[in-house]
Amino acid sequence: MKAVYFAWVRERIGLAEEDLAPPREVETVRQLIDWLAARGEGYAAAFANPKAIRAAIDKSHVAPDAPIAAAREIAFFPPMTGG
Amino acid sequence: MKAVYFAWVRERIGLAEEDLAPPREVETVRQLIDWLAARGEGYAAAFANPKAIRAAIDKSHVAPDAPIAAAREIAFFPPMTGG
Amino acid sequence: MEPTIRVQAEDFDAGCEEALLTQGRRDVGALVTFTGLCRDEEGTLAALELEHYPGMAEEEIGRVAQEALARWPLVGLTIIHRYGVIRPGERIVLVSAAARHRGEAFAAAEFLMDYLKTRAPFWKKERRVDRADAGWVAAKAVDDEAAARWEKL
Amino acid sequence: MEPTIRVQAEDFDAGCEEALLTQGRRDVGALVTFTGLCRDEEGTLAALELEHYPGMAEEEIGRVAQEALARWPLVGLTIIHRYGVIRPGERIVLVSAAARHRGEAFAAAEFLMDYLKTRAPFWKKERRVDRADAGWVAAKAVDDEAAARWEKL
Repeated sequence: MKAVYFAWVRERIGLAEEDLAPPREVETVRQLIDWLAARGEGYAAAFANPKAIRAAIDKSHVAPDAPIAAAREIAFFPPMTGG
Repeated sequence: MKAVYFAWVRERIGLAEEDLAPPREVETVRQLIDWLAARGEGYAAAFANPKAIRAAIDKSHVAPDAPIAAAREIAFFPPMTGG
Repeated sequence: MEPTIRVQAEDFDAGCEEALLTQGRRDVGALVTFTGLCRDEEGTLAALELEHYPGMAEEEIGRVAQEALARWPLVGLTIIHRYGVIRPGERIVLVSAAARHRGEAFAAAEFLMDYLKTRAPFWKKERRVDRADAGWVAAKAVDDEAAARWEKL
Repeated sequence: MEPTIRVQAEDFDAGCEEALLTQGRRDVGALVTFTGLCRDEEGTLAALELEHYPGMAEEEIGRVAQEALARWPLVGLTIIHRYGVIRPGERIVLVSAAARHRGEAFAAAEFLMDYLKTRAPFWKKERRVDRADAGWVAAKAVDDEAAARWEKL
């Protein structure tokens, strides 16, 4: 599974993208966030406030309880500020 | 007092403008409409439905009970359809 | 802020008017431009003849513009209304409102169009493709209602 | 009707986009164009850096456009969103909606802007005139509220 990060999520993690291989018990977006947050300081800072994190699977917005099993690309980013 | 007419009011009366000298007892826009309507067939047709007539005094919209004493120019026309 | 108001027979260029409102400025965050065009009504309309009340047209549009400026903090405003013969596909009216924020620009532009429809002294006569006689367009109740909803705000 | 959607670093010409939506047509009665520009915030802002999610940006704008088309009978629609470094006075976003009647064009353009603000994957970072470090713009509750009011319709 490819993970992509944007804005301050990207800056805090220090990566724009990476390949992830979470264990099988990580089934939802929320669980993936918890698993990522435990990976190190930058991840912990990026995901410190899960309410401020938005996610997309294969370029469509998803809710925190969305399953990640079929995801090819999962994205994490702050609330959008375009327009 | 100068009177100006627009759209189908103008067409029915057959004039774009004329000078009016109504008698002193004609004090309001509504009374002027009644006085004009009695002037002939074209006027009667133009003012047959007073509710369909809008008026302006010196280029500002006025209500039917507006006094006409100070008017230099009074205009009669149908509801506006610009825009 | 002094609005630009023009009543003219000639066509106008919306892009040019928009550029004039924003060029050299750094305080405009939102620009909303409405352009009203002549439709051919499924091929039945040959042209519109737009009659207007010279002098009052400019004055009344000016009064409507001042009402908009009293309601919303616009930083730029242009209103153009054409008269004369206008054919399908041609432009009739332009309202372009510049503001700091989008809500203000949208509200002001829509308010101005609703008020122009019911207050600016213009009258449309339709030339039909299949008829010799042209008929005056009747005022629409829906336009009165559109203007009336701003009274509640 | 196939909307025109572009996500690009280059500037755009609002007048040109409007002309493309109407030229050669006789069924457009109303064209509403919103242009969003970069404000200098009383001289404190040096530039915006607009980051976006390539691919998803186009797809999400496309989904929002389809929602607008399902709600209003638009006859033309163009949406352009820029990314990269944008300086005060420069354009950021354009929404241009063509319809038969003005109410539809106004509503669709405002809906699209409200939805783009909260759903299109773009993030603004501010470069300040007097500071070396740039900060990410926080999402505004007022934008969420603006988008939410369309849910009730």
